[in-house]
Amino acid sequence: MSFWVGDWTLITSRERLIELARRLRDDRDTAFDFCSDVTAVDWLARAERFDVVYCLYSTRHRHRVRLKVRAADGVSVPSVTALWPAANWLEREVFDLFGVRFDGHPDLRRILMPDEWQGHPQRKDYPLEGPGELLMENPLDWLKLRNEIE
Amino acid sequence: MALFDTDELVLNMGPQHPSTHGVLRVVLRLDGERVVGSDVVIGYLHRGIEKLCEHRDYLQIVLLTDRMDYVSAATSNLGYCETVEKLMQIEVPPRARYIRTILAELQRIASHNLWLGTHAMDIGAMTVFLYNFRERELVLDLFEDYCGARLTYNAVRIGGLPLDIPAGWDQKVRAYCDLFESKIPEYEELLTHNRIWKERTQKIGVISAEDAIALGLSGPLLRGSGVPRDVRKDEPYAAYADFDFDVPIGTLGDTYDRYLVRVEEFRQSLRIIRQAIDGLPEGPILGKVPRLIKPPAGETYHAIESPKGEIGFFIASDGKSITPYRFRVRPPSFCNLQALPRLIKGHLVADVVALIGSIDIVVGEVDR
Amino acid sequence: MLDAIAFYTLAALILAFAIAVITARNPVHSVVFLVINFLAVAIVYIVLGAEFLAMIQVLVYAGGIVVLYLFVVMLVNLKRGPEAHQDPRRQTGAGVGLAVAVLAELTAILAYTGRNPLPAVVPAASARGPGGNTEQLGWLLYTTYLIPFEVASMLLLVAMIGAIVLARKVD
Amino acid sequence: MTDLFVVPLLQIVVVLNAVLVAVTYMVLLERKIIAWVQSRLGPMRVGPHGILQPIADALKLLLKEDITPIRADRWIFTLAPIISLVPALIAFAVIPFGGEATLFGHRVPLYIANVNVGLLYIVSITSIGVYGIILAGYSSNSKYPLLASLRASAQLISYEVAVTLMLVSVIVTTRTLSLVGIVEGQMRQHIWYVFIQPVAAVVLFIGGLAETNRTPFDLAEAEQELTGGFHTEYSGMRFAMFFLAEYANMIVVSAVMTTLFFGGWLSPFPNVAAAHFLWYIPGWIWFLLKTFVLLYVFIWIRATLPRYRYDQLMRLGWKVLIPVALVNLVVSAIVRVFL
Repeated sequence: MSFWVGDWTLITSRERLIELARRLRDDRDTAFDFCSDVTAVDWLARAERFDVVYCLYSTRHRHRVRLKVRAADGVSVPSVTALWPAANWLEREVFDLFGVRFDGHPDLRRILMPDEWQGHPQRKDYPLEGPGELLMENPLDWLKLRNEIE
Repeated sequence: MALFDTDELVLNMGPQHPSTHGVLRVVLRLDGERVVGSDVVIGYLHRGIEKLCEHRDYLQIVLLTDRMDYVSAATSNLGYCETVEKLMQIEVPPRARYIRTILAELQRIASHNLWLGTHAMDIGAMTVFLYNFRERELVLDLFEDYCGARLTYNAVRIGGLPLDIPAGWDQKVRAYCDLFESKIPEYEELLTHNRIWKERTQKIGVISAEDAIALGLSGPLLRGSGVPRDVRKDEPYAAYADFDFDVPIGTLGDTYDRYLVRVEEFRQSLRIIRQAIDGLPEGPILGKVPRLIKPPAGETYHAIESPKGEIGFFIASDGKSITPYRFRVRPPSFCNLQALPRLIKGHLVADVVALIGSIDIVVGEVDR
Repeated sequence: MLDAIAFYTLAALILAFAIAVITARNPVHSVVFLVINFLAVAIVYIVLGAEFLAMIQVLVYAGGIVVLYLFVVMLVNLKRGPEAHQDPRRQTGAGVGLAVAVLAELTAILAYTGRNPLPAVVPAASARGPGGNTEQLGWLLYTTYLIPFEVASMLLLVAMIGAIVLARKVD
Repeated sequence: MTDLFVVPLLQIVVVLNAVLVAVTYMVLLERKIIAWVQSRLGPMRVGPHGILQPIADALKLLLKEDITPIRADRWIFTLAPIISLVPALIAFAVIPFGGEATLFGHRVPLYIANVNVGLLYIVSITSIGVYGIILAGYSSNSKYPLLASLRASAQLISYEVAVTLMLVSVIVTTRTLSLVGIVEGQMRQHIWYVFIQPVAAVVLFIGGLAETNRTPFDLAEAEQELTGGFHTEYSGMRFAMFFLAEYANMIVVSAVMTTLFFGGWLSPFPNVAAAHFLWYIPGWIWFLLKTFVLLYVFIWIRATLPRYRYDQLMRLGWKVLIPVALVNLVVSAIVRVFL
């Protein structure tokens, strides 16, 4: 729980996420019925690498909160699509760009990148410029190749 | 009677289709003319803006925010700059806030103009398209006088505005408002009470208030279903707190209500612009901003009301580097588009065209 | 003299197109030949001076019924023939049988009319009254031949209702 | 001998050329009027004020490559545009442009043929036009044109029923099928039939709009839905034929409307003494003027109205127009019998 620069932020664990989210949504005086955004931040240095961030808003009380859950690489986070259908595509995008799996998500597949794309571009360790003209099948092989050369 | 079971026809309203407002592909499963199911395929215009911004410093990013929703660039600029100001607790002088509000509202009119033109053209009314673009030209001229660009303005800086309004610009804006006020009835005369227009839009793509909120819709789409949610009223930013304007609300949540909401927003924007012009305070146009922008460690999310809906910016900075650690945009078109499969289920192919227009998406913003 | 030449050429044309309708492989081609066939028949009516009949023939047959044939041909893609009638032996047998029956009936009629010629049943066909034969036809249809006219219309009505009931999609 | 062969031949040549030129200039006219409605200029580049634009269009379409899709049904593919253009042109044979006129001493009637089933002739000829669309859709051998051609022909047939019923109720008042007779009837009774049969005029106009696939009903080539409708695969001269057929049909419908309801070549106020100077203008100018006004309304509608959806269009055709036509028929029959 922290308050900074005008926003409330709650940090919870993966297990209690669904239960806390349900209470936030259904409780009368919080009533966060509008899930405006689901995104993730890749803190490469940390062990639990990804911060999955849920920005919630209440249309009745007109206040906002940000819910954060920490997840390591390869660990899956429970999906909140059941509570807010809005999160469906947003979670698909986080999976597509970060690789964070959401179990319980109705249709978890890539949304922006082509389906057969390897790697997750938004990660910090993903190269900014690709191999350019010699387009390798998998950008990650190209990355290994480049590291070996240096 | 299974004798005549027509197998489902899969129709690809492909990336190149005159009425998908950009490279959007909708895979329709049809039973005869009726849409049984659909799947929206996006990503054709994905340029990885969020990844790019992580390697740009805070001033260069203003340019990139233009390119997302290229139809309402000023609003994205404003949203981004306000988020950074919130992160660094910078105070923006009142004159800058007023001018910013005028720019945002002019941008809203231009975006709605483009929407109404293409939406009417999809349903067959060609003349409305040309009337709208004639008015949109006037707004683009105003922007050209102010910041030299017609589409991607780059007209807002962190902490205020790069340049003050040229002499006589406010008279031009006032003249434009009076002229445009007389043009709106021209659109309504052609469409609002037109029986064919009503028949093509009423009770098409109905979405209830609860579903709209649950699906995360925002902007005219949400207000069309009767939810009085407008970021300008709920979380007033720039100078909206000083102006009184009302938020148009629909009742049924069908395409016709969304049309009425947006046309009414034309008038409300004019009201705001007039009040802003009249009450334009004197004073500096740029707050005290450190030469090198390096926000403290931490993250924030700030949303403003773009013509398409609530556009939100989430910026996380690690306090050390001059580039944001994580830059995230909550695009209204992306979330509104999510409702498309639910809206078009059970309608005819011709309605799909009207509905895509009614959601008012810009694919640049959907794919980022 | 002119009429005779016109009549024989048209008759030849009609026969040619009729055969073409049967022999055409592609169903749409045979439908197009059918249309031309009906147009040729219409021209024969004009040669005989019954222009109202000609126009009705074009309107009802060529403009209405054959269009529905085309609908059927296009909706049900007949690229592959119906399997049931594939074996040639059974086909030709039935064909020959039918042909013989029709031939017998025709010769019978010819023989009968040879002995006592039929009265000129419909004088209107050649009469050039003020309103042309439309008026004559109209009078005849609604006076002497009223009952068959009403029966025919009832029959059509029943057929239409039957079609609608059949085609109604049970949803 | 000359009366039997030369004069009709001359008439046919004149009328056909006049129609073809009129059709090409109709295209320019439409673009100019729609441009004016939409506060823009329309074609200005070719010749002063775009006068030569139709010639440029014609040349362009002539020179353009004429592509036939590989597995298309070659014969039908070339036949379809002809089937849709020819009926539109033949229909002019019956339309009376003017009364009698004496040219170089010969008695030249200003109409090609005074067939006493004129009206029926026009209806049956336009019903042949439907084939052009169906065969075009079929022979292009691809999914979209096939669907579009089926929809277009279903639309044409259902509106043909409405138009034919309405014509029957008009014949009840005119008592003759021959168009020349109708105009003479209006001259004798000193009244235009539009005042006797206003409902018929409106329904016929709507039916005419639908028959020629014009705007509220132009579903066949609705750009937004099925890409391009039945003439997607056509290009060059064949596409031009479809285009000409549409405009020729438009002229036929407005000409028929003028003859039936607005007194063909009669000057507008026959019995008003003050308007006697109007008598000196020859008949056929009045006819062209009235047809032009109707064509203007066609174009005006195209510029303003949005487009119906397919099922609404069919519902309007079957559930509104046909009942109205039937009621009008019964009413005019009763009026005819008792008056």
